[in-house]
Amino acid sequence: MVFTGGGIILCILILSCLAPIAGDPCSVNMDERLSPPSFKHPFGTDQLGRDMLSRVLHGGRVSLIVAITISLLSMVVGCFVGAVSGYFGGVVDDVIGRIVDVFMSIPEIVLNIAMVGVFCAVYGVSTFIVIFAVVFTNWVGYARLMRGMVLSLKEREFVLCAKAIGAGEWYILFRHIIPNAAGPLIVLATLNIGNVIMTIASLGFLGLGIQPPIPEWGQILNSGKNYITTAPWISFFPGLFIALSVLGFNILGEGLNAES
Amino acid sequence: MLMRCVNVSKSFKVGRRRIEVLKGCSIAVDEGETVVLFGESGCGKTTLGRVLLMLVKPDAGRVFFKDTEITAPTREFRKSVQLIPQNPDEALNPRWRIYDSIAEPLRVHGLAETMNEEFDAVAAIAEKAGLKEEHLHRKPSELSGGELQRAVIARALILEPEFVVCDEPTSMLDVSVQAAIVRMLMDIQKRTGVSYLFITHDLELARAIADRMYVMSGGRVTGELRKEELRELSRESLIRCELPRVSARF
Amino acid sequence: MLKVENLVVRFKSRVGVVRAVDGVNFDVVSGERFVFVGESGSGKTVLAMALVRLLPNNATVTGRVIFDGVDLLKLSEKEMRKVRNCKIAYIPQNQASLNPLMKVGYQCAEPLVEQGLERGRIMRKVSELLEFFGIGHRFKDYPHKLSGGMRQRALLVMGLSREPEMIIADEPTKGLDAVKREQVVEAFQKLGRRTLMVITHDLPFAEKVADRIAVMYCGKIVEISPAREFFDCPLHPYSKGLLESLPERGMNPIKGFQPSLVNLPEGCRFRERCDLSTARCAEEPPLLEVDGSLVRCWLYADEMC
Amino acid sequence: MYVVRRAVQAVITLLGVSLISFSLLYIFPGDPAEFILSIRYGYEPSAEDVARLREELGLNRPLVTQYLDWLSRALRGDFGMSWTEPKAVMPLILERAQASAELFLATFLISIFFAFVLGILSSIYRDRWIDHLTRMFSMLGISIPSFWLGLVLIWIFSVNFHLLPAFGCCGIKHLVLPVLTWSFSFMAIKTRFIRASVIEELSKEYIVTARSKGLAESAVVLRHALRNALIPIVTYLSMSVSHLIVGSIMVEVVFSWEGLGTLLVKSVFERDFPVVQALVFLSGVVMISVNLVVDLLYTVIDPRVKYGE
Repeated sequence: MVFTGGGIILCILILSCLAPIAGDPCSVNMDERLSPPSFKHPFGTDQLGRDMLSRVLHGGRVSLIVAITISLLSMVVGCFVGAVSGYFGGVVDDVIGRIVDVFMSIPEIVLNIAMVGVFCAVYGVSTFIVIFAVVFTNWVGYARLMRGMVLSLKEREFVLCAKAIGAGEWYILFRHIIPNAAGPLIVLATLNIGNVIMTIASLGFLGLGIQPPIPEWGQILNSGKNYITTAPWISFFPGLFIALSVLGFNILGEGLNAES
Repeated sequence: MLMRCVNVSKSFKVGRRRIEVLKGCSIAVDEGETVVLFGESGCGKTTLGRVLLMLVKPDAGRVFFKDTEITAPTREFRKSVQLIPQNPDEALNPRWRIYDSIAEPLRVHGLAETMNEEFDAVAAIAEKAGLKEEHLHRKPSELSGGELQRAVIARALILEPEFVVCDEPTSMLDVSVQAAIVRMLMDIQKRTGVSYLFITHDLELARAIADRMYVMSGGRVTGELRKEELRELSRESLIRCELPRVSARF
Repeated sequence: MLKVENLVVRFKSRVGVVRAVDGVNFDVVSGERFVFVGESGSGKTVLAMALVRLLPNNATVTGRVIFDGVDLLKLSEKEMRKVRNCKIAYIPQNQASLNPLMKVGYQCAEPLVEQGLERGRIMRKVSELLEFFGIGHRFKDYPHKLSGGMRQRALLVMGLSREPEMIIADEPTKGLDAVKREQVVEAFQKLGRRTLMVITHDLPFAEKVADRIAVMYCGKIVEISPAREFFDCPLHPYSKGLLESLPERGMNPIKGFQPSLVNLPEGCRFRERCDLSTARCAEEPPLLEVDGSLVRCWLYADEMC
Repeated sequence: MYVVRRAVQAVITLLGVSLISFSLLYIFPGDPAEFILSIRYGYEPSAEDVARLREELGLNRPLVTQYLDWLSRALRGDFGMSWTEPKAVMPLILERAQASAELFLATFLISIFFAFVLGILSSIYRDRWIDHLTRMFSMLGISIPSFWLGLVLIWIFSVNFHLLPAFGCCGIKHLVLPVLTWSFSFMAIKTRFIRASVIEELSKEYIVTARSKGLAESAVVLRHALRNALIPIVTYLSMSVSHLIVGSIMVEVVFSWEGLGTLLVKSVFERDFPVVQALVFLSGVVMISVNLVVDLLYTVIDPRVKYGE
């Protein structure tokens, strides 16, 4: 399973790296608008005559880079908060616990939509806002996992032994506890990247994600929605790529989970 | 007296209730002695052991090590007292090689200057604990319970402590392994003069190794028996909960 | 009553095929208390579960397990369920073996419900049995409120309630301290003359319960002796070593480590740890009969000639 | 006691949610009054107008007073007036709620039913063809974006075969495609979780006990394993209300279903922020109450909960 999932992701990564070969995703050619897949345009063209292959591959770059950035940022924030909360316990844990509860109680995408909407109304549209909004809700999963791991790990006898030896709190946290939480963390991160790709695409599809002219899968799908009767290929290919990359990360995550 | 505690009390919060685990316990261990702390499960003997090591802070009462009161554990104190916990599967970091786990105390206290020095120290103590060199390079999951407990003991003894709390170190092990481990602990005691506080619920084992024995029940130390007195007790009266009555004389 | 012939249990694992039980032969006579003694890794629990066919799917069992003239290994799953329900009660290791969401009394009654008995009779019978073992007041409690000793007794009631022809109890004293162990011993002594097979690592417990003792080492039976003889004068060097490592018998350890099941020594499996081993031990010793006992050791071969 | 403690926690969480919903509108830089007017008029408002509106909305008061005022009104279901339509926010939401509820209920019931059936079958026949099939199916379900699946289904059933209506609301025929789309992904996640939970329980020791009693495998799975597995499953289902809400937004947008999801997206685009604020707050309220009810249910289902941790 690890190989299947990794293989799918690798293929999409390579294809995305090769995107420039497929040409400029933004060059408009009104003579060839809405032309079906052909030898010249394997994925067809959109309503402005732009080559869909190039747009989809460039979209892959954007989606993957943004998703990985978001996932890493969330991981850093979430792990720190979760580890501190679990290890030191007491009032700190209570406060953080309530904050996590609050975030768990608002469906992520609702808050994402609202935040992107409000911030864009003030600052105008930017990719940075999308990243910020998604990280704002996404760190919670990492924090919960980390807190749970730390809570169970710190009761283990090897931590007690380390204390008996005279090791310090931060030493124990960084040398004993966090490395032992790494396995589940990697699994979560893999699955999370898949989820984030989906979230970004969803936002894009609603018109609230990364904005044109930067090509992004969800946003391309959205623009193809109105041509579903005449040019279904515009929506078909970006959707296929979203599904494939999310599938890749899910299979990889499940495989890693089974291994550990 | 090497180690002693006076009137130690401790309660834990479990859910909303507070449970008094220790209700004013006093025990003492002399140099080179093996003192057994005997009691049923749940009587507070593990907690008392941890209080002596200052791994659990008592609510009331005082702990003395070599006649100085210990309020906050110093590095010196941590070097001189050690713990051998109950479950060998849990006592070693599963991601570390056995070698690293045994060397950890040296590293924490910065006692080995060079890699060679460290290796020599680890190899020496591992040999005393009955481990072969091949064991050192494996992970805990690849060793049996008895081998793991030897590694745990090696780690506890590498700093040459003066006082070790053995918290049921053999209760998870088979009898033949138990015999080997206990023999080894006794041999090391003969050579180094370390003192043990040996926590157990097995009376036969207690009888076999104790210089002195404290009996605990319901968070209190209910009696103290000398070696000779222990021998005289019949096996039946030992098992039949008659100990508290026997020890009521004290 | 129960006759086991050449029973072999293999597990497929990452390191290769492990023979957890390797050619075991024994029989249990009706009304007897037969106790298997062995340390962890000797294959005794696997053996017990193999008899009632409760092992997971990655185990393959060969040989014959003849109970009342029927080979249990050849029965269909449905017939085997009937055997488990009415004839052989397997009592698993304690602690986590009770369903946490079901009241103790109901769990004990479940096999009877399966037998299709009438409700009032079931209730009477189960409460009588619980009463008999001193936990009658726990009928309506959930398992987490019971102590380890009580749970073990509840499991015993569960086994007894269906009035089986034979009981197989797996490690009944595991994880219990001295006092609770004593309660379990009492419970077993109350059983009367039922056919009983007990698996344990606890020698003092075995001494109190057993009529006959079988010692297992690394998947093989090394000795089968009447209990009194075994504790007075064990035959196999491993049995001797095991008894001598008890605290009350001098606590002299057996040298060396138990070999891993993946690469066992050729011939006698105890050879490398044995003080009395000779060149002959490189060959697998047969199970020899000596004064009503069976022992797998070359030391006794000469006496026969 | 457990009940009281849990209820207090829920109230604290609710306060947190209200704080976030409130800040959405009031903590960003700039003047809300100016913002409202510029939306309303479409051009730069005059200073007097802004001042008048500030007075009217109470924006001159300290932030804490404003928050408490907003909260007390929100708890009574009063979220103020919409900025774009001459209506109060609450009726606007209620108008749409029924359409969403229809879709929601149909999907929830269908997918839970199939998720249980498939999850249990898959755990009983582990590593057999039905398990492989179920796992493959659920893996696809969680990976395929529902909005894309919706478009594909529209293309197949509406554009090519003209079997079913693609857009619009109400009536069984209109329900088919959205429910199908939405159930597919929702069911997939649940099936995986149910399968995993039952398998986890099947590996526990008390299952050996149950088998040793001579129970049939179906009794072992249903009476023993499933009953214990229900505890994590019910928790998961209560948490997954958020999955449902997410799905509802995407599916409603694809099929132009006049429900709350489309309302949220429309309001964001029209910058009708009181509506957005109300929807965020209400979705939080729904989640908190569902979780609270489920946690309280545990005191009935799970005998261990009552007696502390």
